[in-house]
Amino acid sequence: MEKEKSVVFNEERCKGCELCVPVCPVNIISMADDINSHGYHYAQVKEQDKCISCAMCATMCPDVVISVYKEE
Amino acid sequence: MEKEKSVVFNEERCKGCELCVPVCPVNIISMADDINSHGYHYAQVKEQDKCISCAMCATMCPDVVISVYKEE
Amino acid sequence: MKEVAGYPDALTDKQFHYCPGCTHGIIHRIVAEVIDELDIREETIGVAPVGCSVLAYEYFNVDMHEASHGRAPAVATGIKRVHPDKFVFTYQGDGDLASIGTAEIVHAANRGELISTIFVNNAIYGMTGGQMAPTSLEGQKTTTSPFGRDVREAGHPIRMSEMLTQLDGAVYITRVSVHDPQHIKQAKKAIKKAFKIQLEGKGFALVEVLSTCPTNWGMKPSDSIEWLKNNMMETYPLGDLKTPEGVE
Amino acid sequence: MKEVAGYPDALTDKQFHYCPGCTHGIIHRIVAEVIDELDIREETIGVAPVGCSVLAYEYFNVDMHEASHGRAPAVATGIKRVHPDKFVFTYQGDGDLASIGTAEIVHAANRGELISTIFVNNAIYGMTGGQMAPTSLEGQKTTTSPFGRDVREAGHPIRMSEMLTQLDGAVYITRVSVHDPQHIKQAKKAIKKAFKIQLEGKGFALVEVLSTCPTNWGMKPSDSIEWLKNNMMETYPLGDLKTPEGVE
Amino acid sequence: MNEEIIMAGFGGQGIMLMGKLLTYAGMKEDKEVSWMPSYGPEMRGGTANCTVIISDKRIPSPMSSKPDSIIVMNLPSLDKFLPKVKSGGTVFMNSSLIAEEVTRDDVKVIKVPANEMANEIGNSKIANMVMLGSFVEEKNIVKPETVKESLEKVLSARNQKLIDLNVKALEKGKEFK
Amino acid sequence: MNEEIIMAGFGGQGIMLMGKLLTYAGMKEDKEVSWMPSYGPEMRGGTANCTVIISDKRIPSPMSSKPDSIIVMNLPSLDKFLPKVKSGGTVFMNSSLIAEEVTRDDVKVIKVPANEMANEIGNSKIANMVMLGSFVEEKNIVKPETVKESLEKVLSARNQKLIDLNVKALEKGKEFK
Amino acid sequence: MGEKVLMKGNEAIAEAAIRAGCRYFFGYPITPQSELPAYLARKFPEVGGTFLQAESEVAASNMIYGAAGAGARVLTSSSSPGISLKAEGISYIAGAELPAVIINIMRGGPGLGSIQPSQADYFQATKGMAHGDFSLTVLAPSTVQEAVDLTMEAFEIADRYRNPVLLVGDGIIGQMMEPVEFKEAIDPDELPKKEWATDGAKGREPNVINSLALEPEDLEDHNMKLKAKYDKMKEEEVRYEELYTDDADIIIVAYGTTARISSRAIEMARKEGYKVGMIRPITLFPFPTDIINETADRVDDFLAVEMSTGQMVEDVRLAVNGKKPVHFYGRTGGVVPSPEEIVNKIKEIGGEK
Amino acid sequence: MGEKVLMKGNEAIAEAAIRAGCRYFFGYPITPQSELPAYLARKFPEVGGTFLQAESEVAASNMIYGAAGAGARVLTSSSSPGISLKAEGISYIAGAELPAVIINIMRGGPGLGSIQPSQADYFQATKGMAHGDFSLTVLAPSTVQEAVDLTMEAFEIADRYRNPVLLVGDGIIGQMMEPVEFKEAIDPDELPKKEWATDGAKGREPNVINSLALEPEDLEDHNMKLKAKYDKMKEEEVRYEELYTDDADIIIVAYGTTARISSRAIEMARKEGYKVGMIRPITLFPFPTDIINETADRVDDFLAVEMSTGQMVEDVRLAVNGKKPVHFYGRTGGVVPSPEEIVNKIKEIGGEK
Ligand SMILES: Cc1ncc(C[n+]2csc(CCOP(=O)(O)OP(=O)(O)O)c2C)c(N)n1
Ligand SMILES: Cc1ncc(C[n+]2csc(CCOP(=O)(O)OP(=O)(O)O)c2C)c(N)n1
Ligand code: SF4
Ligand code: SF4
Ligand code: SF4
Ligand code: SF4
Ligand code: SF4
Ligand code: SF4
Ligand SMILES: [Mg+2]
Ligand SMILES: [Mg+2]
Repeated sequence: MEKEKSVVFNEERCKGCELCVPVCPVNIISMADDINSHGYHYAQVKEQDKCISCAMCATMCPDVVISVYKEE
Repeated sequence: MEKEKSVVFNEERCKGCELCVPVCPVNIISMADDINSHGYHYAQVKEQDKCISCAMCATMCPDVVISVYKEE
Repeated sequence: MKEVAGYPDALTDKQFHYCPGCTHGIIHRIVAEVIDELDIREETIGVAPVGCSVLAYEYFNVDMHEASHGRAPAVATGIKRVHPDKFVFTYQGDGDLASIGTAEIVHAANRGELISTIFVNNAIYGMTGGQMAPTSLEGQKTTTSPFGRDVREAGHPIRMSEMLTQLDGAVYITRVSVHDPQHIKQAKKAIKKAFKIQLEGKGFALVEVLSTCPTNWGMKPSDSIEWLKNNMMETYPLGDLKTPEGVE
Repeated sequence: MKEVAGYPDALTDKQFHYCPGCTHGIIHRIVAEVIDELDIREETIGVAPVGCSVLAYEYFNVDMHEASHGRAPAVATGIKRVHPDKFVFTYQGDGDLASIGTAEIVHAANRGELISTIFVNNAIYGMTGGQMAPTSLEGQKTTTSPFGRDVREAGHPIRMSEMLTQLDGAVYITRVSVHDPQHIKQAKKAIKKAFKIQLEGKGFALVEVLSTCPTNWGMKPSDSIEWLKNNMMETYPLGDLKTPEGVE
Repeated sequence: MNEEIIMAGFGGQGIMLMGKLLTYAGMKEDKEVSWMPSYGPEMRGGTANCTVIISDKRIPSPMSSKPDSIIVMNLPSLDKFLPKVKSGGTVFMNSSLIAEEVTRDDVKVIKVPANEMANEIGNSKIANMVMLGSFVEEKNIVKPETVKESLEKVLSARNQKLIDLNVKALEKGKEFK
Repeated sequence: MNEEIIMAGFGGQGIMLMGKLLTYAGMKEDKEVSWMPSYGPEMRGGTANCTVIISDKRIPSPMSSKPDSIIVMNLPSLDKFLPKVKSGGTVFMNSSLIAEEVTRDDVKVIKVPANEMANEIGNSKIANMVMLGSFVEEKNIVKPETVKESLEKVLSARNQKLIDLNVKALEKGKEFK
Repeated sequence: MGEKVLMKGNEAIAEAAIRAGCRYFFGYPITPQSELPAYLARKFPEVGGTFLQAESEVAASNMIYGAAGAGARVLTSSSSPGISLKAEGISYIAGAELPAVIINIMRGGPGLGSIQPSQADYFQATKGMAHGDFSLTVLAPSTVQEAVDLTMEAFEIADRYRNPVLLVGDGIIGQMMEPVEFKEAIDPDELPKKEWATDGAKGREPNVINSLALEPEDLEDHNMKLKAKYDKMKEEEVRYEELYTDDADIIIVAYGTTARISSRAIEMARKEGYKVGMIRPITLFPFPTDIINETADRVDDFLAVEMSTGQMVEDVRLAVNGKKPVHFYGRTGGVVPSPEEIVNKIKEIGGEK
Repeated sequence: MGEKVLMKGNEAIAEAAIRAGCRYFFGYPITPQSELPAYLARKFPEVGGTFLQAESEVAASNMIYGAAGAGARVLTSSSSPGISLKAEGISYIAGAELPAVIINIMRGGPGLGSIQPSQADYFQATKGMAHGDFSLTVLAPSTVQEAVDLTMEAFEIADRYRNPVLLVGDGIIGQMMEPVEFKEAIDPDELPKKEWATDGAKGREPNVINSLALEPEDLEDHNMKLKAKYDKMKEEEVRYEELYTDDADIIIVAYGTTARISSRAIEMARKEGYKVGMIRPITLFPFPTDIINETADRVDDFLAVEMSTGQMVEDVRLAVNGKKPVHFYGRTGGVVPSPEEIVNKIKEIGGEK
């Protein structure tokens, strides 16, 4: 995969539950002001470079929204 | 009650299971050669005087056949 | 002369239909004696579901409710909730309580339903002609385990009483037997204790009584007594499994 | 870049219908991950009864059988007996497994049925709108216990897993939670162990997973996580309740 | 030919077996046959009975409201089934256990002291075969030979060793007709 | 008079309450009324809707296949219910969440920026009341006063303290007709 | 009659049960009837009632069996699959001749089906509920007000005949809100004592609640006694409503929700010149056979409208007995027929006007 | 066809199932069908079959649901109260369109009733077995030989239509011994593979066994698909036997045991000059409606004979559709009618001769 980002959120699947937010050790997940087509404020990471690819967020997410990638 | 006998068998209720026989400490219970109207060889005590009114037989009998009496 | 053993008031004078030597009759009698001793005959409602003891309503001289197979604890719950001041007991076989009626007994026990259960475990379905029960012993031959109970296919004999001890609402669970006069006396004591627990509002109580089925075990009554002693008591050890503090 | 967390093969790409923050989704994902890791997707038959996870057949990318409410263990038994070489699991809620399906889970466990059960305990009936479950906590308010669960009327919260440990056929019974990433990883490990026990033919295994129901608990997802941690774990302590010798 | 027989007695008197044996023999002789037990082990104890029909034609019902014969092994059975016997029919009764006399005069009565005969042969359990022997001899519906040949099929594996004894009892029964 | 209204939106937008309030007001004014929700909490998430009918005559069916009005709070609801509206009917739409234009020209469209207005009043949860205020004003089926008086009956005990806020929102809605 | 209140059908039924003097409810959750138990759970404490959530429908069914035997007015409610699980218990209740009230808020089937409105449990309700010869009294309200009135009556009928009474509705009746007024409440303590009930054999012979009869002749006698009861119901309990039957050429037979929708269709069809009337069975058992049979002498056609693939239509055919054609229009699986569809069917039957 | 053997009905059915390639049995004990499971428990080991005594009828019903979904030929058997408990599961099996064979050796009801012969589960079998729009194929043998043949066919029909098949008998059919011959045994391994079954999604899309449809329209489509299947059965699977229908004035309609007894009654009545014939339904669903309706043009009267208070008679009435009077004679509660009683009824209908 040639992803630039190390953490990718599938916005349309996100239900805005915010469970991913507190588990991020570097505190980079926030909720968007916009809503997706289901009416949810979705989660997002703006500072991708801070992500340490720990996958805590993906582990916690109940809706399989998040993919996490790591340098090999 | 003015019973003469100290142990009374209701012959018609007896099913001839013989469970009372071995529990009698003085070994006085035997099975009749005759059958009752249900076709069972019923239990009987011939030597009433040997009965010690311990009620073991009555305790064991599954068909509430036996009444036991004791001098007061 | 004083009567030292006789016919309890809490039994009608109808002759039992049980097979010769079947210990259902003993259990009936001691339940009736306890009812007499506690003087609750006119306060008692008995619930008997289907099983060899289906005709219990003809024998117990108390108000009786014939339940469907396995559901006596539910029926008894309905009755007890309507008459919380009355005494309610169920009289259930092992097929009834340990198989089809599993959910009902578990939940009555868990709710701490104020009822008392006499659980007659004869390791077989008596009434229907000798099928395997969940309580049948390993290797036991029955019409539906003709080559002996294979625990890999049918599981091990289920110890319901042990299982029920895990439930908070069950306060007294004990296992007794009726294979000789001494044990019959103990069994009666246990039943009395269980009944008192209900009368004192303490919770759900169950007395498991090991019992014989000469007919379907294919044995003479005396051999059944031996078989119970030598085989059943190993899988189902006697004794109190759970007791409330301060009872008796 | 290597994917370190992504979308399991054993899930279809259909979006879950679960409420925001409902941990059913987490449990689905880790079950799917274990299936992937054991490489049994094409050997697996899943059984989901009625409950919020009724649509599990749309999510798990394996053969699925929709069971009636409470009867998944019976359905799974039917399947497993036909395909003893396939992997069969059930995914059941607490209303399903601990209430209506009590008899079926007890007897599947007792038979040592070679199936694995994921038991999602959220202390409530999620799907039907928040009624009391037998697992609801003391004092918990639900639509059918509007003044809080009164243990004198409704009994104490039932600990099914503890009860099932009493059965010989149940070889692995454990309780886990999914309230944070660490526990989720442990939960996944437990599920893997349970699945392996089936694959190795050892017996029946059950993993109870404490789960949330933000909607019917009437809480935000994050508060539900806290409530689980602070209240449920006390009544339902985590840890292995029964393990077979020599597994892992 | 259409013969309907009801056999009855205490549980344990081998009523069912006696019926099966006769039915089997009928089948062996290429007749239409049926055997119908009173059933219901849901209730223990008491009496047992079965109905055997042997006919040249398709058998409409395996039950008989007016049997041609009854074989009764005890008193309750006589009381129960005597009123049903067809006028002109036959009553085979076990006189070892039934002291009473038959109250109808439009039926033929054959008294067989079956228990005594069985004890004589040495096994009280085969009173049923004594009765059946009498029936077969009297009624001539199936050949005694066929009945004997059928024993092997009808007795359980465990009881195969008793074939000879059974044959003896059947023979004994012949004396009563 | 027979007015059939479908109200629809996301779960959580207070659709059911809005419907009940209107129905209650109708009843208070001695009209025949019915309220029918889309039901099925067996399935979580997604959208919610209800049908309100207010009439002078006995109401045959509480469902409406051709509503006179719809009140739609989000895009999926507009998409779903727009085709059903009677020709000449009215569409009340929450323009805060629906940017799209209505594609039919045989219906009257009233756009209410309900979320914005609600936020303005200070509580995003009362967008529903803004919509209802607009509906009541435009349609004139029940008196605005009756709607306000009904609030007390329809709001749960917990929400009684919010009556004033709700009244404000209803007032606000009047501006959009 | 009190003040008018706006209530959901499910809640209104629950309130009606309380007013009928019912103080015992045993049930198991299922959509779309959940508001009914929830209401009782909230309200029973005020009147000293007992609400118990059973472990299953099977258990609930047997709990009401016990409570009814103990002499109480008792209620259970469920929806289609749950009713199927209650079947064995209901057979026992009927067999033991106990009064009890059962609610079925029907949903689409078979199997899990859906939770949407349905009338596809008609056969189950009126004929084959379970094994053996027995019938329930079956009531089918079409408005919330009627649901309330019939619920109160259900308890009376149950006591009068010592027979379980089934009230059937669907998600529309259960979920909709309509204004209702309640009759005065009955005090359960003032109901006549049930002499046959199990409440302890104090100074009397023991009472036995039972459905077993070992002797076939005894059981047949019992069956004939039950049948006599059902025959009496056929004489005395048939309830129905007529609409425009005087001048109708076509008679719609429909109950519950479909009757309401049909009444709209009738208005529409009449505007187009079709003389359509309706007979609305209120009791499904006993079924209004006689009135339908009599009406058959006057009209040209019958049309049964149901939310099923055709169940009640058989009872209509049995009633009409070949006198006139009986047509059928049904939607099923949770689909509710629209008045327009019914009008189309009427046109198909009545020809162009 | 092999050698003639003398067998009990229950055991013969079990043997027939084995020969039909059935290798899975899940059931729960109940009289009077116990010899059936007992036979399988003894014989299955020889053919590698699986016999499992379930914890209850509810569980048994769901085990066959699972096994049928997994692609197996599977059997369960019970008697009346047990069938009531299986109702919910049967609705699921029908809803999920799975083949399975169910035996009901009926006994007297309602409730616990008795264990004596009965036909009082007719309504349950043919109409209201459980919630929702569905039908079972229902077969009713009247001899042990026919029980054997129909059992083998039951598995074929079940597979052909993907529908549960119910075979009904009573204690007489189950308990009696008659000579039977068996058809050649089918090797289950040579049966066509069921592509829809759950056996692991190896190299294919996952299979799903299901009866849920969230959208009413989808569920309605599914219901219509089921209905089309039932309609096809009505075209292709109706089975019945005629006896003296050519010259009959009175036609008895009876199935199973009562048909046998009726055939004796017919012989007796004919001797007295009453021209009586019989139509014996072999399939109760689909019911032989057409032949009865046609016959109604030629004869004067119909007489339904049942061991119930009158259930099948409704289907006879529906078939006759008012053309001729339909009479009923029934015994119930375990009482078996005698030929003499039926003759009396015939005389009552036919008048003095
Ligand atoms: C629903 C239902 N299933 C099955 C039966 C048949 N049946 C009657 S009693 C019984 C079990 C009897 O065994 P148990 O409970 O152990 O009592 P026992 O006769 O051994 O005392 C069964 C299976 C029934 N009456 N009802
Ligand atoms: C026989 C039957 N009874 C009741 C229902 C209704 N019902 C569906 S799911 C459910 C319980 C859901 O609770 P749980 O099993 O805890 O699962 P959750 O939704 O909480 O995950 C109930 C009662 C049903 N579908 N079938
Ligand atoms: S992978 Fe770790 S660091 Fe990156 S966003 Fe997720 S939780 Fe934060
Ligand atoms: S946990 Fe998942 S669903 Fe929840 S907010 Fe984060 S990304 Fe969205
Ligand atoms: S009372 Fe005791 S001594 Fe007397 S007969 Fe009985 S057992 Fe024997
Ligand atoms: S124990 Fe009772 S029934 Fe048995 S032989 Fe003795 S007296 Fe008779
Ligand atoms: S069958 Fe067994 S349990 Fe039943 S009465 Fe006979 S001996 Fe007792
Ligand atoms: S209702 Fe509860 S369990 Fe069900 S999806 Fe929503 S949060 Fe999850
Ligand atoms: Mg037993
Ligand atoms: Mg739950």
